[in-house]
Amino acid sequence: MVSLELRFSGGMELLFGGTKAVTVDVPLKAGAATMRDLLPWMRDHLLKERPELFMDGDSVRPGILVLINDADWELEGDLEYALKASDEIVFISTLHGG
Amino acid sequence: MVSLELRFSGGMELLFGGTKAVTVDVPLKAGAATMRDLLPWMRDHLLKERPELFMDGDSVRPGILVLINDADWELEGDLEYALKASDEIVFISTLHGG
Amino acid sequence: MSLSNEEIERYGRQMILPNIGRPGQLAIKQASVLVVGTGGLGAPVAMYLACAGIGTLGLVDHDTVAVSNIHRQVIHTEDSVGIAKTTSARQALERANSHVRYVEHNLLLDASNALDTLRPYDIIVDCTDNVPTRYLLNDACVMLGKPLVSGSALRFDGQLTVYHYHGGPCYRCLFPTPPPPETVTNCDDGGVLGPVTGMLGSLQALEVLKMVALGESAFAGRMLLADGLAGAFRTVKLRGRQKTCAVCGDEPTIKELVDYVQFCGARPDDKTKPVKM
Amino acid sequence: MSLSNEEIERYGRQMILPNIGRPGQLAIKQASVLVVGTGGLGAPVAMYLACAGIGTLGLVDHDTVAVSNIHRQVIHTEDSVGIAKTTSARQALERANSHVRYVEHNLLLDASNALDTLRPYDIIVDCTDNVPTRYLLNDACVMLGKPLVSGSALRFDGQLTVYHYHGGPCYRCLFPTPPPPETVTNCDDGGVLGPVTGMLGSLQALEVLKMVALGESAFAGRMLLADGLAGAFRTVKLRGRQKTCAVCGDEPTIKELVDYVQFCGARPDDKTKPVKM
Ligand SMILES: [Zn+2]
Ligand SMILES: [Zn+2]
Repeated sequence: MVSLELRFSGGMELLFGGTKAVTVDVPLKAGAATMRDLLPWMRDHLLKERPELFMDGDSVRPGILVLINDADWELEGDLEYALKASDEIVFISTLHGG
Repeated sequence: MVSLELRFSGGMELLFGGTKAVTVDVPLKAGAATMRDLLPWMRDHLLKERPELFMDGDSVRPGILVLINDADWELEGDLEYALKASDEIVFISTLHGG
Repeated sequence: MSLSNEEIERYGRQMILPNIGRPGQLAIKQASVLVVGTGGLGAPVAMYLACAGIGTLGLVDHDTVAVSNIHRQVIHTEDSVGIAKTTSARQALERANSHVRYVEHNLLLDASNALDTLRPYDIIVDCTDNVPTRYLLNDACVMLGKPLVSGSALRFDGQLTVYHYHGGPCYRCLFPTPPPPETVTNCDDGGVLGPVTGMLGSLQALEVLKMVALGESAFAGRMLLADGLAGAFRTVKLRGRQKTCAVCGDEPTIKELVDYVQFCGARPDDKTKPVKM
Repeated sequence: MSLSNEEIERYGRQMILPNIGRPGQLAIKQASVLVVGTGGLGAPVAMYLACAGIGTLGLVDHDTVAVSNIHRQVIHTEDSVGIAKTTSARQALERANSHVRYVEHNLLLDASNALDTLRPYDIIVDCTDNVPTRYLLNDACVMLGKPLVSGSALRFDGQLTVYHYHGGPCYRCLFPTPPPPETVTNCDDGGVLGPVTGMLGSLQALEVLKMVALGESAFAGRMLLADGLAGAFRTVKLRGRQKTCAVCGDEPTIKELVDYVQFCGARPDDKTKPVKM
């Protein structure tokens, strides 16, 4: 089990039943499991609708910014980032309006 | 020694030589020393000018808001708050302009 | 009260927000809001509230437009230099939205006129530039039972909170004693960038709309501290209402408005002084 | 270039800021900035930059003012409904500050005209409302070596960053592939509150002034995420410039502007559609 804080904003929360923040115990091994494992788990257990608007292949779909502890996940190894207890992971749909 | 992160804003930084943030090892005992001890130490060791614009009696002068770890220090016991390692303490001069 | 087709078209892009909708827009139309100060903060507050369709918008100022105001007080124009700020603001707002009822209060608020001026309004927005008027507005709002949406700005910095709302503290709960006058800097002396007042004023207008349409604010008992130079924002939790507060406490000692100039040792008159360069 | 006494009086309250001063004001006067989109974000950006004394302010829009714009696009007035937004904006700006040189670009930006339109300006401000134009502006800014101050807003939320500045990433470094069109919501369809665009636009103007006067921005390689409903602000660190980026990378594959409508599978035309209530 690894306990994570997941946050959704910019419209992403609409795919997760309106949830903006949730603390979850994910049945994955801390230090071993990675973002590559988390995404399909989220899709299967938390996502409420339209999985194609969340994932594309084994990553998030284009236009979603992922933050791990307030940094762009690209800086942390993106899919290969090994999850630690209490990590805060944010999924943001980028906005284009003005 | 207790290591603290001190921050100054809203003009308070002008009293501290322009410093907006500083991490300092204060020669006070963590868990025993309080804000009542910290203020005069700051006045004597960090303040660059005009101590009367920082302290009034044994507390800060009116118009300064003190935050301990992002909460109003009044919620934490103000002068009686016992300092812990890595506490972040913010001194803000309130603004009145518009 | 209802909404005309023209109003539905005009306000449609805010009415399609699920938490606004038609009920929210009707609440906005029924609301009356007093903007105290039509300067750097008051300009965006008044513009965004008027454009959003607030029913009655009061404007308080005692000053006239100076050319040195326009860099940040973007509601005023070159043509209005020398005329009353309330009149200049009202003319600009009427060009943008003629559906709103505007009320000019061209006066210097003091203990003799504040309660009567504030009484007809649901929400008071503090966009002033001096300490005595901030205490005056606070005490008058507590006495009248109204929330006070307070913004302030100086140099690159801004602060925002909502006083006396949903059990949160009032200004005196936080600051029972006024600051020494020599520690107080106004925008004319310390300087300020227009976009900093623009950001803070926009946020004040946003809180007013949320209070009117949703019955809530994110800043009752919380304060936003914005550092525009560093691009850093911090929201902090404030103390609750203080039982010992002289005006909103359990046994208030201040039951009528006092002499705020004497109380603060400072004058509320923020007249423009020449700049020393 | 120098400053007249009238300019010193007008801009005095920003010139007394120690990090602006006379050199900063001169830099502002010498700067030329292009605001792309004169809607919810462009309105405050243009107002605050004009009032601060930017030397040359270009305004791009292809649209005309609709009554449904005014709730958030506070630069436009009832009288200007039906006329070109660039003209409406220019008229409002001239009332506020006649010292600025304004240039109207009443056109829909595309691959054929973007480079020529952007070339004369130092800084480009993205206040647009659609994905194809955001990629177009990004690629044109990279090709011309100009920074892009990007803001966006929807519902209660806003995002801000500065692309292609001081070694930071460009839009394509972050988003090499455009989002599926069905995931993109514009303000006409999703709604937005005026003060949210006001806050974001003010912050865009602030970054432009800092870039011009101080040569720096707090948002190169950092992004502000603002949640206006919760009153929550978060500033996050972004990846650096990507060596593999198709436009700003070490071996760019995009060396001239492409067909952005086809690339994004979406149209840049954000014409107002009827609201479904
Ligand atoms: Zn109180
Ligand atoms: Zn790039």
